[in-house]
Amino acid sequence: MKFPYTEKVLEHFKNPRNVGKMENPDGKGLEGSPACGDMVAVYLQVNPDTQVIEDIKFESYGCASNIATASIITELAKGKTVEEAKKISWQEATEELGGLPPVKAHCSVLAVEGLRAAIRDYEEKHGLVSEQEPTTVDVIRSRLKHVMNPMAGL
Amino acid sequence: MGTMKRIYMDHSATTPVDPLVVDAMLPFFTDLFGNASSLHSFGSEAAEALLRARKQVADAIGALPEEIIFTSGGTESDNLAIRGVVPFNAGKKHVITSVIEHPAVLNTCAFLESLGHEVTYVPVDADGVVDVKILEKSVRENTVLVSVMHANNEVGTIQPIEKISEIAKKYNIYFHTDAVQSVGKIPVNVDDLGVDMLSISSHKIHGPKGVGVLYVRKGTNISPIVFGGNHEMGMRSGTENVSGIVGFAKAMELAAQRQDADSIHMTQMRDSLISRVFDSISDVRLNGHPSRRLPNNVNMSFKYAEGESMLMLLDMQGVAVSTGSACSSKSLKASHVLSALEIEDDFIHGSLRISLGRENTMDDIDYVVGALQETIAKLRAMSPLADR
Amino acid sequence: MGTMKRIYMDHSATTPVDPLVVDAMLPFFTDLFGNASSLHSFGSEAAEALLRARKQVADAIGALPEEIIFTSGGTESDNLAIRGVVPFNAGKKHVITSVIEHPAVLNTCAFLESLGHEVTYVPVDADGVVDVKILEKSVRENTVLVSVMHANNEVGTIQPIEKISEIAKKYNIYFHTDAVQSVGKIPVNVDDLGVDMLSISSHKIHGPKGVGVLYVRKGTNISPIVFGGNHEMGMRSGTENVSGIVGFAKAMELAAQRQDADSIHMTQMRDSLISRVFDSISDVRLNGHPSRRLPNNVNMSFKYAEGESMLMLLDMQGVAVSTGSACSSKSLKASHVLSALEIEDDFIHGSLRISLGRENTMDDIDYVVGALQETIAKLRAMSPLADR
Ligand SMILES: Cc1ncc(COP(=O)(O)O)c(C=O)c1O
Ligand SMILES: Cc1ncc(COP(=O)(O)O)c(C=O)c1O
Ligand code: FES
Ligand code: FES
Repeated sequence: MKFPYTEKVLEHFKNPRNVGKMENPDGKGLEGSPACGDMVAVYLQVNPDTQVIEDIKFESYGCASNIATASIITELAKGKTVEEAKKISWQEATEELGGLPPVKAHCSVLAVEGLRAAIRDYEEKHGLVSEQEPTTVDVIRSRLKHVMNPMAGL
Repeated sequence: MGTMKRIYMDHSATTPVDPLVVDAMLPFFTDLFGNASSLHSFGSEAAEALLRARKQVADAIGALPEEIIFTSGGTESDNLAIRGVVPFNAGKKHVITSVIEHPAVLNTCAFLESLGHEVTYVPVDADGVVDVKILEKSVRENTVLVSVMHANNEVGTIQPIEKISEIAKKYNIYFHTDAVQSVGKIPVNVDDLGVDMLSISSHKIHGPKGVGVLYVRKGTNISPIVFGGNHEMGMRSGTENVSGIVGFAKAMELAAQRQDADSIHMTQMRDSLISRVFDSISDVRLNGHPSRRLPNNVNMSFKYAEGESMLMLLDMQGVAVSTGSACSSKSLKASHVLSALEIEDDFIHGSLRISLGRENTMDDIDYVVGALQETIAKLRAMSPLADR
Repeated sequence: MGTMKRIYMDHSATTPVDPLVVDAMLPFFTDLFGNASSLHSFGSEAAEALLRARKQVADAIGALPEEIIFTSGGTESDNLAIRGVVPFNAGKKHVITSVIEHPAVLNTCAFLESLGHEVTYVPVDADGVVDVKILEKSVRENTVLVSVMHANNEVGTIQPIEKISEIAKKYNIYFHTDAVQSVGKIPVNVDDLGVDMLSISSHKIHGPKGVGVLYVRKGTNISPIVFGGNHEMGMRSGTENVSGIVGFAKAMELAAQRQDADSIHMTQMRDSLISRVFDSISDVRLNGHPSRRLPNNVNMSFKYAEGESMLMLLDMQGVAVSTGSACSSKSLKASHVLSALEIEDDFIHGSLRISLGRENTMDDIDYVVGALQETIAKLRAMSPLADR
């Protein structure tokens, strides 16, 4: 297999960690990338006393590097406090995977955005911050409308 | 990978060279290596081989040898057809093409626009068929060329070339078709199609890469786009790629000989693949025309599964296909063809093109159907959108 | 012809492909046949081969891989260098070249003139060396490009590229050189030469036909001349000819490795041939520079013997050479290079170019000297002009 991806990206793509839905999550985020039109969902279970993320799951409707970055993000976030998890950057996730092709940088941005959306949802639900308009599938889709464009193909 | 099964089903991208073609080429590397322009016997051997090749190609499409211009591939042929005709027919500045042409045509047209020429891009219907009525309405006083492909490389839709040719004749406009994908799969005869120019690429028909042809009907007012020693009757300079041309001509001969049998074989595999996928996988759609499509083209979209991810999981199972969806590691844009077909959002992200070749078998189809089921199940299991 | 000896001494026209090159190419026809743009593993195998080839070629001329644009040959490379730069550097409409360039450069310049650009053709001296003083005087405010070949294909004269490069730098003009004939025979390093662009053709260095390269120094403002899928960093569209490029890269590697030894070997053969012909045949002259010439080039003129006749008699003795004289069956014009050298009338009709290759031997030289003596004697015996 010789995709322009590192072994670690391929490994996480093939065997994604913490994948799936969560029943009654403490926080849930759905994000879409305006660059490509992909989506990622992140679910959190947070210990209310310690603010530690005890369980985390993700779902992805996206490319291989999106699946891989989402997978690595869940590994990075698990066991961290919410405050610590907020600081996880896309650069950190990318580095952890041994790098991504330049055109794929936004995939890890998307994964980080997904995590942050879930944390924000947790904070909103628990009165830690004030509520914003929820990001729904439709909102994301309308944001993504203009992404489709010509010029590729063999 | 070790001994993993490897099944190549991306024949619209390129094809393995037929061993008979390799055999035909080999003598021209080390023994019959002369320059066809040289006067000595090494040169005449090469020149004779070129002559034979020109005749082979001409015969395969019902043309005359002197109507065959060898080029470096389909892309150059398309460039030559368009840029060799348009700027050199004084005052006629307007070109008609379609929105689903290959980039070799679209980007050449875009270049012409940058020089001040005008281009109309005719739309297609939901199945990818060019709208002939709009095409006819687009004709202007100063229209010099219509360029519409014979069959589309992504969704396999076969265009109504004969009808377009009638329109071109009626208004006295040159008509070029890009037949890169159709040769070897459906009949390609320049008189039956009624075209003035026709592009073919060797590597799509089990010939070597880097060779192609532009058929140019006698009497067409065309000028070269590469300048030099005036090879190819002055229409394409550069020492002729003798081994490549000989291999290409052999591939054309084989394509013509085998087209009937290949077409039946591919149609069977195609239809079996489509019906088995539709029977066993939900939320799938076929892109392109249900019947007016190339015998070797299957283009399907799956809800809740993204193109690159599908492609990679299939590759890990040894199956090579392509996607027109966004999120490839080379480009983030969805294919202009799929976009033109106005496929619903849910489907546009999950397209796969499976293009069959003469060496594929029904066993391969079995394997690929299984691999697809596994792939789609796995991806849907992790999608936030799939209803489970 | 049966078992007749066949000696090929027309290596400036083309060369046999090295068996090592054929071996390098073969896997890319049937096994590693993928399209380098495809995402699956067949595609990546091809993409990796291209990457390696790009590095091999870059290393051989002291360039960076990203400065290497693969083309369909020397002709296309010359076209790209000139037409990719001149019309796209706004306002700068003037080009300087020499009168002895290859038609790939001269006819491209003629095309630019037809578009309204201005071209100065710098003359050469009696030995075929470009007049650097006139070249410098030709520089104008709006000069955008100088294109002067590294070594001439007919008379083998090596041009003062370093001096021309200084002038180009001084006036901030792009400098392109056609190095099609020099690679493998004399050192070709883009920094030592000080060029911005450099053309190479595979089939002149024991690689396959139909492949070439244009080196383009980083930062050069160049645009493509073939439009399509944006291969080669957008500079040259068309599915990459992977097998051809791999073979070419191997040939470049071999050329670089063997250049010192080949050059010594060819120089010995060349000088022996020249001195033995001058010792044994009267009324002969050497065309081109006596010392600043390619190690493999012998260009001589014989009084009272016509070019095509010599060539054909030699061919009948199994010796393949070429002529720049008129009366060939392809063209009746004497070569523009010989004409530019102002060779006396008596000599211009009887030119022969003997271009050596690495596989030629001193035994071949023996044979050719004998064949030449016989040929000239036979033709002079029937000439009305020869004094007997
Ligand atoms: C329809 C069509 N036209 C043109 C081309 C370009 O041909 P080539 O790859 O030989 O440059 C292709 C394939 O890439 C194609 O599918
Ligand atoms: C000096 C020179 N430039 C350019 C070319 C053209 O190269 P190609 O034959 O690859 O088109 C040749 C040979 O034909 C040549 O000798
Ligand atoms: S998330 Fe869309 S390209 Fe990766
Ligand atoms: S006499 Fe025949 S071409 Fe010169």
